[in-house]
Amino acid sequence: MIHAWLPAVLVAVLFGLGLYGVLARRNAVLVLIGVELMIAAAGLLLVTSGAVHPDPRRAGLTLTLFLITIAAAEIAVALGVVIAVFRARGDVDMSLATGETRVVDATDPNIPVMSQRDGA
Amino acid sequence: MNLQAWPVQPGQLVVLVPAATAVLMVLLARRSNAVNFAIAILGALLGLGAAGLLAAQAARGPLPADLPTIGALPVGPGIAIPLRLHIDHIAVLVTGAVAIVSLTVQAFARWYLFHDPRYRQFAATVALFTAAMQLVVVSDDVLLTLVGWELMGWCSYLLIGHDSEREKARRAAYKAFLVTRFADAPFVVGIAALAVVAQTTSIRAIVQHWSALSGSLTLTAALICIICGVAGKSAQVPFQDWLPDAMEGPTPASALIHAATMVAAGTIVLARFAPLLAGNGTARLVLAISAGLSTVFAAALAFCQHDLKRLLAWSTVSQVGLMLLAIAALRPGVTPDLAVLHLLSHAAFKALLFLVVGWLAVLTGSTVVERLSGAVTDHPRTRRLVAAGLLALAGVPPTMGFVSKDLIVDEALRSAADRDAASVVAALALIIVVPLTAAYAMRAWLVLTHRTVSERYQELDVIDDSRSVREVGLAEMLREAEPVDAHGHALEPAPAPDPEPVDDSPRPPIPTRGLLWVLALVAVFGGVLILSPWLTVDYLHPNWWIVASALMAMAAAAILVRAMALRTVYGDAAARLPRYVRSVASRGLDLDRVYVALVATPVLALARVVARLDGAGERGVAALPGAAERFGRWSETKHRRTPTTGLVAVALGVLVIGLLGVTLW
Amino acid sequence: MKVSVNWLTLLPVLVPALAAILVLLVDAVLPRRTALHWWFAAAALVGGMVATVPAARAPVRTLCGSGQPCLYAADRVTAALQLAAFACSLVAVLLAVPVRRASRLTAVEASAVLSATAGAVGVGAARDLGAWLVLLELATLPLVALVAFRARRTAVDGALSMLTTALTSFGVTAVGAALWFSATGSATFLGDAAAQAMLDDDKRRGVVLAVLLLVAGVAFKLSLAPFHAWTPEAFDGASTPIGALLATTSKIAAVAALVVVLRSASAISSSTLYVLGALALASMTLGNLMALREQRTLRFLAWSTIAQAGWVVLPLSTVDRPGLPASVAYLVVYAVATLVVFAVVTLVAHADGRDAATDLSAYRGILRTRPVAGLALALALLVLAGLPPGVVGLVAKVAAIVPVVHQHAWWLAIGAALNAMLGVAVYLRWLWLLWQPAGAAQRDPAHPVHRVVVALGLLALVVTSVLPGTVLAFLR
Amino acid sequence: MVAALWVAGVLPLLTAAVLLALSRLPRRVPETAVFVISLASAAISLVAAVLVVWRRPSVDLPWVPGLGLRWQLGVDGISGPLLVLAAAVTVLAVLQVRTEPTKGGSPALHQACLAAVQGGAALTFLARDAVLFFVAFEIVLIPMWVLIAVFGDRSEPGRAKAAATTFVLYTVAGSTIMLTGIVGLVYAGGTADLARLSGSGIPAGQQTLLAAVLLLGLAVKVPLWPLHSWLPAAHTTAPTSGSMVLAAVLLKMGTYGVVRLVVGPLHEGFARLAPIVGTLAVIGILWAGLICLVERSLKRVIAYSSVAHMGVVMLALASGSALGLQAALYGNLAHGVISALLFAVVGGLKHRWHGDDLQLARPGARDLSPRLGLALVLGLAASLGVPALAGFWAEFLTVVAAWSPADGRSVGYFRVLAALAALGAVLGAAYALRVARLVWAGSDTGDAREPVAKWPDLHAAEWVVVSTLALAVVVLGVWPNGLMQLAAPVVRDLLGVAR
Repeated sequence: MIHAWLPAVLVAVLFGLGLYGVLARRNAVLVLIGVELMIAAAGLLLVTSGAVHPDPRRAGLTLTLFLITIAAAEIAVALGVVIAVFRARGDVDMSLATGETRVVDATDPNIPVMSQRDGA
Repeated sequence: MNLQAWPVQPGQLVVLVPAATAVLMVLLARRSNAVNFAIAILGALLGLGAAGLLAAQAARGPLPADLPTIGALPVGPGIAIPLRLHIDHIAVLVTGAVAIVSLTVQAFARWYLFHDPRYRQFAATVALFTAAMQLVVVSDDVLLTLVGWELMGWCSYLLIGHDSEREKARRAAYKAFLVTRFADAPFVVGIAALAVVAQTTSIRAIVQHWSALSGSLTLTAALICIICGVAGKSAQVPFQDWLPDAMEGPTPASALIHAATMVAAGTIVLARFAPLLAGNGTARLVLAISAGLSTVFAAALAFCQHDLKRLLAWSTVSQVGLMLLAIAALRPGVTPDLAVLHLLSHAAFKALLFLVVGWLAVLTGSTVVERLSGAVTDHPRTRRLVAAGLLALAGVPPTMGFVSKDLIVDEALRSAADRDAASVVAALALIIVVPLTAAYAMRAWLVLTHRTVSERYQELDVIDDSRSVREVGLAEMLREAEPVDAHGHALEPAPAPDPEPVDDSPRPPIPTRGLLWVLALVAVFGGVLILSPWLTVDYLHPNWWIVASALMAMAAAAILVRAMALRTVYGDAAARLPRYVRSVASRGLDLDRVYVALVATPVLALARVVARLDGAGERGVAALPGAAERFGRWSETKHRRTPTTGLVAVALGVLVIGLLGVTLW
Repeated sequence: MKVSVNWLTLLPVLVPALAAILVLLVDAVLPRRTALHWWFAAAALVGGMVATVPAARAPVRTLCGSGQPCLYAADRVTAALQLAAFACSLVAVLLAVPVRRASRLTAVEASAVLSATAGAVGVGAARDLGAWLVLLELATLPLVALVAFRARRTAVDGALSMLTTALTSFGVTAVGAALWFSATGSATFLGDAAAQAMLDDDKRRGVVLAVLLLVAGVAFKLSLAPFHAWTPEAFDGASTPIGALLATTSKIAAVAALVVVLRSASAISSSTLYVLGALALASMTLGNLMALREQRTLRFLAWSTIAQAGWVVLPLSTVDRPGLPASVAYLVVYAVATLVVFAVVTLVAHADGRDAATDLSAYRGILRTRPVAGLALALALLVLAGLPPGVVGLVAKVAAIVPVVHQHAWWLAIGAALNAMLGVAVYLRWLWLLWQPAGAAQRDPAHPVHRVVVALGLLALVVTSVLPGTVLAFLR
Repeated sequence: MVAALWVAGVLPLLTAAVLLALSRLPRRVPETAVFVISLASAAISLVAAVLVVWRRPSVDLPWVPGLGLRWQLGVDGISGPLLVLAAAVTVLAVLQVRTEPTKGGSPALHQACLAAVQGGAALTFLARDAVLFFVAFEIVLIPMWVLIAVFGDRSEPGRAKAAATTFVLYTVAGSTIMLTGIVGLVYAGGTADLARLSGSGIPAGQQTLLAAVLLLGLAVKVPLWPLHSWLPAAHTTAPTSGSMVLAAVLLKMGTYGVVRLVVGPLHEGFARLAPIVGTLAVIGILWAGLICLVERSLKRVIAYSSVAHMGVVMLALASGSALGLQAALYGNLAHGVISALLFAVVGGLKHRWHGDDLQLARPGARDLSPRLGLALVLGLAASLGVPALAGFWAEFLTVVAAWSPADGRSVGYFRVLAALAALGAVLGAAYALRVARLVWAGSDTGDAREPVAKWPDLHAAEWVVVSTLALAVVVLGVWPNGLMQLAAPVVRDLLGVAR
């Protein structure tokens, strides 16, 4: 892989960015974007390797397509879940523990109390 | 009667019969005392019969030397445990003595413990005790010896603790067992060491094997270990202190323990190992020092005892010391028959003395000097028995005590002349102890036969009455008063002289007294045994100088004691000694406290420390679930249940795994 | 390039997949027939099981290119996993039948279950990187949806947690797959590509890293520590039948995927695989310790799952040959026992209300109030703890330890032994409650389907405990 | 005869299952029926055990082919007596349950647990397959746990459960470690057959490792100091029948395992570890003996005395000679009978006293209930090694064996151990007599005794239990040859092959 160092660096940077995004973001949608970055890194690596390993079945490219498809399906499910979450609790903050609700304004009586457990 | 053809030989019977008696009594324990007594006495008689058969067998010809018991233990290569019996002439004599003493004790106990609710247990224990002692006597296997040895320890525990309502009895029993058991630890190690090298537990084989290695250090150590155990059982220095305390047991038990069984067992065991001892000066020296110290020390203490039963106890220590000295002074090639002879004589007179003192104690209610003072005078039936016993104890010719003791002294001095260290020690001790023995025997006699002070005052009263004039008032004269004589004494026809006072004080039934008389006769005339071919004793060449000087010393001691006893309240010569000396001596020089301070307290302290450590360990183990739970709780706080923490963990995991994988490779 | 296709061989994957579509179609035609969908799903799963039978008898393969190795291969071990996946899904479906829910979602749920099963069944047989990835995700994503469908507050929280972890793991898996491809030059798990690459110093690290990233990705599904954090949330959130699915079918899929990777990577030295051992120990320890204090039933089960996953992976940490079957054996036993526990929980939850089932103390005295369910629960817990009378659990633990000891990995063995102790402590906690005197609460009769499932589960546990060979037959 | 084998091993387990099912029935099953069933089962399996020991049938069936796990059952001179002991003690324990009203659960459950324990123990002793041995080894745990936790002493809430759980956890940890050892042993030896394992020449280094792992695991069950701390709590809280079974059956399994798995197959490895084992054993003897001198709870004293006695057994094993092995086997069995007797008696006392604190002054048992007193004092005497009772032979032979250890062991060191063990016997006497002094003779100091209400003396079933055990103690003490002859060929095989 003598000629592939540049893509390799790019892959590492992308993966790192994705991981960072996953870790640093509290909004679920942004986390999803982080995951997409990681998958993109994988795709890039596949494409690069596909170019390096000539293969009658074009495995690298095929796999990249696979990845993109899966990613799309994932995002579909994920957005569905995120919407469900938003419906259920009004935000998609990932730093809230199970059953916990963000306190927007402590003096607002309309907002449910913190740490309210879901009964079921 | 062809004894050889019997399926069970008399040699086995002497052990089996008492053991079976004990078992029967335990099984029938719910039956009445009378039934129990019948079994006990029958068993004891049968036991005596078995011993008699043995003697008959021995008299007729060669003994069946080697008898099986439960068969050899199949414990594999390297060591043989044949578990066989060996009967020699010593065994024949001692089994007889044990059987007689046991019979007497059983008979006496029925009278002595007539109202005791635990009589049945007592009788059963005595039977078991007898069996154990007989086993030690006839055993040819260290393991069997140990069986009898430990069993006696256990029975002594039961007997001493018979009156277990009393804290003192409980303590005495506990102490007796523990002290002897403590001494048994080296004993066990010692016989193990001997048996391991000889690759067998047969005593004769062991002796044979080790005789070739007489100088070996292992042998010396093993013998010293055995001596240690013997010192424990026989209450020799430094283990002597349990024995006087053991007087908490009923008197028949004391008679059994002291006379023919437990304390004498040490002599038998050492006699078995005598060939090894004879060749080993170091071990003999240790034995001589222990026994010599014991015999002198105990005799001195015996003199000071306030309680006559304890006097007898200390005298036992002293007398057993004598027997052991006889073994310590053995020269190679000489049999230990002298020690056995003294064992026999001691068995007779000590059993007699204990039982008679027990009898007197029943009459007077106690065994302290104050109560017993003059008891023999009051109860003349006991007079001759006491006299026979004490004479034999003191070793006055021609009693058996004299014969055996004098021969020991003779032998020891002869050996000492050869500059044998152990014999020198033994001889020194013997020289001191002979007059001391006479002294305490004399003291006991004087106390017992003392005419008590009250009797003297009574006599004085009679004399005074004749002179005193009674005041008679007028009023009395006017009333219908009794006619009086000129002195004012009642004018009565002289009262008919009192009928000869009938001694209706309690006394053992006639057969029992008969047995006591048998013991007394043996104590007095048993000396003739030296003529028997069964004992190889050199009695033909006594050193008359020694005999004479010993007698002189004894006489001097007796006279001194008589002088001391003059004008004392209870006829007690020891009263002349300073009070604190007597009180300390009565407490056995307070060695008990030393034991407690040196052994019991540290061990208990250690035990507490260990218990605390163990408790901490157990609590630690028990706390582990709690700790795990705490960890779980702590860890729960780290699991914030948020998706983010989960992701952080995932990321960390990926990184760590990646690093590990790449580096580990 | 011509690829031969034997559709019969592919049936185990095709049946549930097609059934998943069919359910949706049927729903479109006959809407709101809740029970029908579930029964249909059950029938499809039974059909899938039947289709698996040939593979269980003899190894089958298909999708073979000319001169190329086959891309679909199932041997006895794979078939066992497939059968187990079907069975677990079937039980989960049966458990779900009586549960009341929004009827509009039933078809989707049934479809999701079927597709997740299809993924779980397929992933073990896939030898091709792409198919492997697709099927793995197929086994995962429907489950996330299923958790979310309950639409309660805890459920969506659990779903969110699971979703983000799943996605991240997928990212990691994707990168791992890419690395695998770039290092070995092969897009399949076949042949000796990995072994070849190991010979090359340059590629060796790539291969090792690829395998480890793949493992890490799958470890999420197995909920091995430290990829476990979603598990309690998801279990607590999901409805109990779905929880059963998460705890069993999903795990089976993960192990199947792992087996595929590790088989092809057997050239990797054992020391690298010890990473798996470390993961196993960490999971066991963490799971057990956390379960020790957990009071909520479903979270307890989640932690128990985490701990058990450690045991599942333990034999895999050796490159020893019996490692794979032992792991599968343990997994199967675990799945049976866990299903029984979930069945009992579902039974209680359905009869007495979910609140009555989600606290451990609710099971006080169940041995008296519901003897059959109580006995089943007790036996299942004992199997999980690995103590007789749950002999089969014990035998499975033996099987799991055997390869470890054969590798002389004593530290692993001792660690596992200590964890066996911890595990016993965990399950005894619950077991203890079963003996306690019960509260006076009114007990409603359980649904007949639940009762039948529980009774069958008890029967299965008893039979397998008496004859553990029946479950562990493929160990040879 | 093969049927007898199955009856001895499996019938109790089936009985346990039936009783368990009965206890779950909605209608209460009459207590007498439960009793009759369990007694019949125990008695039948006892008869079967005797038959098995007499005729020596054997069975070999595959069970889990994947693991090579087989139903390989049979007995020899070592396991036979233990098998009979387990069955006999269970019969007595079943009787014992009848005398003490069951608290905490149904009698059916109680009896089921006893039966299951017996079944597990019987299988342990019958197993000729190392892995089957392990499986059987584990069977007893849960029933014992239930016995202690459910039927245990309720005086302190939570204590019974804690003790039971500690017991199970300790034992599970030990046995799982043992499992790793067994697996390693089977792998190294190439066979799981216990009889053939001892002939498989495993290299010395590996032997040491395997022996260490196995001993570590088995030491918990034996128990060997310092892994004994589960024992006192378990014994103290267990019901009387549980204590009896625990002492007479469960503890035997540990030493049996050591003999079977370590002493036989790993001769050289064991020789290398013997000094450590011996040291721990002797520390255990002294340690437990010291604790017994100050311990307040009577049941705990008896429990600790078990630790001391097992220390003696382990020391004998460590010596490695045929004599040592015989002594250990005999001691093992003797301890089983003696401690069962003591626990039966002490359980009765505790029941009558409503507690077992030794510090409280109490009138002597010998007067109040003579039979109980006799049994107690007999048990204590046997425990301290009075001759003609079961405990004596092992104690003395152990000292002899330790004095002359087998080849490969440091003679000097073992002699020190032997001497210390002899000293330990003194401690044994001290604590046994301490108990005798306080309990048997009575600890009240008042000479003028208040008339105390008599306790009920031993009656009916209780008396049968106690007198049977007492008889066994005496018979074992008077006639040790029988058992030793039974074991002798096996001992020679175990040691001879490896030599």
